[in-house]
Amino acid sequence: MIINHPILGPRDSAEFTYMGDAALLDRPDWQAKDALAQFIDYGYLRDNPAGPHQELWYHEQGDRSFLVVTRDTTTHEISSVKLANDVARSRGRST
Amino acid sequence: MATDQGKTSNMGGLAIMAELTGKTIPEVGTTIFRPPYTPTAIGAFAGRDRGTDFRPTRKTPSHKWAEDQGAVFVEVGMWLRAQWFPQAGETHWRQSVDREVLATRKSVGICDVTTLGKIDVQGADAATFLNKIYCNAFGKLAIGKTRYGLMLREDGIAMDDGTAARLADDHFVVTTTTANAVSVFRHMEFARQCLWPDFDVQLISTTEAWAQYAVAGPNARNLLQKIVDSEFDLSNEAFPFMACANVTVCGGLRARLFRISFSGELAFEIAVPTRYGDAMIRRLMQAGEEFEAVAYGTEALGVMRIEKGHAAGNELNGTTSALNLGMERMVSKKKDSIGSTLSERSGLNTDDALKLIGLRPVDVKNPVPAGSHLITKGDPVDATHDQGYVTSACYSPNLGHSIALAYLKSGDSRKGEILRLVSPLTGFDHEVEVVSAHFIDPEGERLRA
Amino acid sequence: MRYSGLRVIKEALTGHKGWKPAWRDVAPQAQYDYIVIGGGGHGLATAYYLARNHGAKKVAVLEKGWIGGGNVGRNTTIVRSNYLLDGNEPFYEHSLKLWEGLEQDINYNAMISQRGILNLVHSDAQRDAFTRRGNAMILNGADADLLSTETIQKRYPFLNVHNARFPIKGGLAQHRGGTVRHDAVAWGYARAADQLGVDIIQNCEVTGFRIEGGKCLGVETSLGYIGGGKIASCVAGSSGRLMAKANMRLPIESHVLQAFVSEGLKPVLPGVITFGAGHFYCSQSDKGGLVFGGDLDGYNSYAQRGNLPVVEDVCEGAMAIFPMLGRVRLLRMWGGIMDMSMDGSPIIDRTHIKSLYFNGGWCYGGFKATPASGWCYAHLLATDTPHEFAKAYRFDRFEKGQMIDEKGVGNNPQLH
Amino acid sequence: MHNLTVTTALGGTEPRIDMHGPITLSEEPGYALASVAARKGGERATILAIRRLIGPAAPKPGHIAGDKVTAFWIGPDQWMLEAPYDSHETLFEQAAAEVKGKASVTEQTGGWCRFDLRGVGLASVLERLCPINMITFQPGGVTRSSIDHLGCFIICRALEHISILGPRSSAASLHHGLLTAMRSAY
Repeated sequence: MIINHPILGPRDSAEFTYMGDAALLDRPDWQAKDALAQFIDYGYLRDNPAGPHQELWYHEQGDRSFLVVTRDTTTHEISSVKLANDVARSRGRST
Repeated sequence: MATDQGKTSNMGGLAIMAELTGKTIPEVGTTIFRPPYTPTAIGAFAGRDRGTDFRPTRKTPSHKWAEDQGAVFVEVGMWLRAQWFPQAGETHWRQSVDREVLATRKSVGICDVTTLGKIDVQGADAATFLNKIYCNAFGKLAIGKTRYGLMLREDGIAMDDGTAARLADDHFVVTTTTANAVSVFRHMEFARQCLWPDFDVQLISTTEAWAQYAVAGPNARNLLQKIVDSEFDLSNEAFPFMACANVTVCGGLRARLFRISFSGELAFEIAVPTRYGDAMIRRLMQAGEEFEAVAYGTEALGVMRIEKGHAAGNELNGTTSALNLGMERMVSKKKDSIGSTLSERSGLNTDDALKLIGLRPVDVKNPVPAGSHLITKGDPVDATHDQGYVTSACYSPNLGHSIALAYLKSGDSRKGEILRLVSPLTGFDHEVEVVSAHFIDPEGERLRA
Repeated sequence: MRYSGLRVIKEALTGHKGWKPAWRDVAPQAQYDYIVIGGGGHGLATAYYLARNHGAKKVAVLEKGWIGGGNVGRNTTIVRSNYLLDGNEPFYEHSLKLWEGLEQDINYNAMISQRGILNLVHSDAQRDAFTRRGNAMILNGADADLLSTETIQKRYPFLNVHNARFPIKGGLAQHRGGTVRHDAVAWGYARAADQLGVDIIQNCEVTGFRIEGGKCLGVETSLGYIGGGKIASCVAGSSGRLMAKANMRLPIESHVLQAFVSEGLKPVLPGVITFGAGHFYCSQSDKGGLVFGGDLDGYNSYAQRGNLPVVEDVCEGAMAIFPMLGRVRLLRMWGGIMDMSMDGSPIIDRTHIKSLYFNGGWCYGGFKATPASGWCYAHLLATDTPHEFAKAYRFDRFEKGQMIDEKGVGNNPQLH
Repeated sequence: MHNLTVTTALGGTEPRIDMHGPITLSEEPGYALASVAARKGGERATILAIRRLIGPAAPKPGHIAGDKVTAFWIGPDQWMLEAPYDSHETLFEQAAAEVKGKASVTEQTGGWCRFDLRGVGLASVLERLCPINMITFQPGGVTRSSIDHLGCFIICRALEHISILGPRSSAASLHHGLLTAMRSAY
């Protein structure tokens, strides 16, 4: 697979480490009333779709960016690649 | 698919299918294609990464020096580390290790700890960030101080431990275990980029940038005073236990000094730029001659940390929590940190949870081998009655018998109990006593000396 | 028809005209007591033990494709019970015992070969961990044997013991482990279940569940609606896809694992060898091909094919430990989809939907579990209580914090 | 001044040089390195500081710039500075003084070993080592990739001069890999 890095262009997937479902960006609020239930859901339940999947890839042998890659799990075709940092900000992650 | 994995029989099969279905062979089509197209030698895929070049080897800057000393090396991940340093007349590894341990506890020993992971954490939010990464508090750590930190995975299980030294308000140096250096860095980058993208924090690995040596034993200060330039005061008042500082050594070389101890002795770790690592170990050994300083390897390091009751990789085995380690009070409830919420789940906090304890043999001639299981006296020896297992074991030359660290159900309330230690795999079955994991200097007087 | 030596001779003398299909080709009935979704090894074993152990009469197995076409035909055929943790070891040991008696039980030659499995040790720390594991195995009634380097060298003279990047310093052996002919397991269970009246319906894809008032009444299929008293999902590799039709999210990700087979060789490898430090394991099939594999590709996938970096990695591992393999030619590689669970251990449990049951999350350990999985799942379906050996395989272990994490890597399915 | 002896990454006191076919492989210990990572809000100031340090503008991703002191891009808002060791042993201090708290600076000299490949036909060597497109890899180009399982920076200083920076502890493995590729290519 080739991942089209938003900064560096097409790179061999062998340079990356897969880090799981991009839902891992949405870490729950520890002070929420149902924080424990939310963390269990966050930690363990996955959509696991057969089709487009948003997932995290870490460019470990490259620029150390985390990327949010949208990839079809039935064909391995990649339709979108973004910097995870930008995606996290756009989802309103702060402290 | 038979012996040819369909490479030749496929066509015949397709022809039969065509006949049976009344179609032509092209109409039937072919099966899903599986590579390689033509049989290909495994060696062609493996390429040049074969034999001892299968994976890279990592060597510390003191490697050549250790070879000169006749060190026996051990693989720790990709690293080669000196395991012990046999001296003339020593025919069994235990003789070398016992000597290294005794000499260190009696006077001073030097050990290469370069392989520990080092991560430079800088930025205005560096302390806030470490508060998220470690389960214990880091916000108020004073500049010039070092603190032990326990890192949990998000599922509440212990991930790694190490120290974080605060060199400035916005600058920490974090150490990780040798084995987890890469995964901890990855984990911290995930936290920085994905969880807290607005924190002002920058990370860079400096594992290889510094050669680091532990100098441990009652004469550690005396030895280092000959190395560290005289304007730096190493006295207990000026540089107490858990202090850290930028210093210079040998007449002006920049260095970092940490007063931390894995052995339980009065100990320091001194770090110099890697290119001076070889020169530094030689200089340390030279300065130590008057104290009969020894070089010690990973085996003696292990013996001393077991004697002191420090957890290491065998205890942080990926299934143990802060509670199992006896560190549950370190998990701060006053702040959010990775793993703190899920560590509260009931199954991780049962009354009979495994607790880290020490073991000593009832008959001091017996070993207490790692991998053995614990059974309550009188109970049948089977899985239902399994009470725990030994994680780390060694012969303690200071106590004159074997000792071990083990996880035991409700272990903290069973001190003094005599248990059966069994290893049917190796034909071992003896009695052991449950004791504190701190075999030597439980009050920590030596390391504060 | 019972298979026997006598039968083979008789058929040989009479032109092989008396053989019957191993199982009936039937159209689905309108209603069953039990519907097992998935005609793989686990599904067929479940149906067989439902009929055999619990006297179930109206049982259907619905298979989307054909029997033997899924993971049961794509694995590397290894059976063993060398697990460490309490939740796992009794289950896998039960499975190994069932393997030992399977051929007599189902009257089918599954070519069960207890040629032994050896996990290589490369360091003292690893030996300690394997000692703990071996002891846990023995305490659970399994067999384990710690081998010295010398013994290993004598038994496997072709191993690269001393000149390797990771020299071999011993190994943990389970002599009762070995290999089983995987397709024969599917065919044998299908035939045995069929003989007890189970309907095996191929080319029948489940397209939805009929759920009313929190209770599952039956399944929509490519062959129409089929009603069932109890509906049992058993579709390893497709669990996520199937259970999504019941709006369930699972503690599972689907990943691809590649496997490889070489050209046929004369016997060179007596047993199964695993080389953990190099992510490689290997055995030799009865046909002579070396069957081997390594790590997961490491990303979610439903495509039954992997990528080249892992191929290289596995071949490097092969040569690191068996330098002689360099000139052996690789014939084929393929990928299978693994239900990777969040702690690396399986789930056999009821769901929150009444009458809907779940069996999955076998990671890459599903084949060896086949008999016990069927045995325990059938028990759960018939009695509504978990089987003693599978009582840890519950959905709620994650919320309770009772993970069964053999590798100690946490909720990272790609690392299990 | 201290009188501690320096050892190179390969463990010698003199850098090692190997020649094979048209290619020369040399160990290059004579460079100091420092990483510079912009702090939040300090991105612009960091770019300007780097320009003051190296002369030309701070390089964009995939590039190196500068003459005596050079900088190459290593990640978003991060650069590595390099300069001759003899004149810039404490390059990190110089950089820290220049960025004035707007960036985090870390000494990296000991973290990396550097090997330089010189000669005609380097592409044949590199294509055996890593997935770089040697047609588009031109002077001034930098990429980070994996060589024999080691994360390395590959810097094209000129068509006939390429530097490879790898983890110092694995210098011997990297050196062996480079030499093997040279022998394989020529």
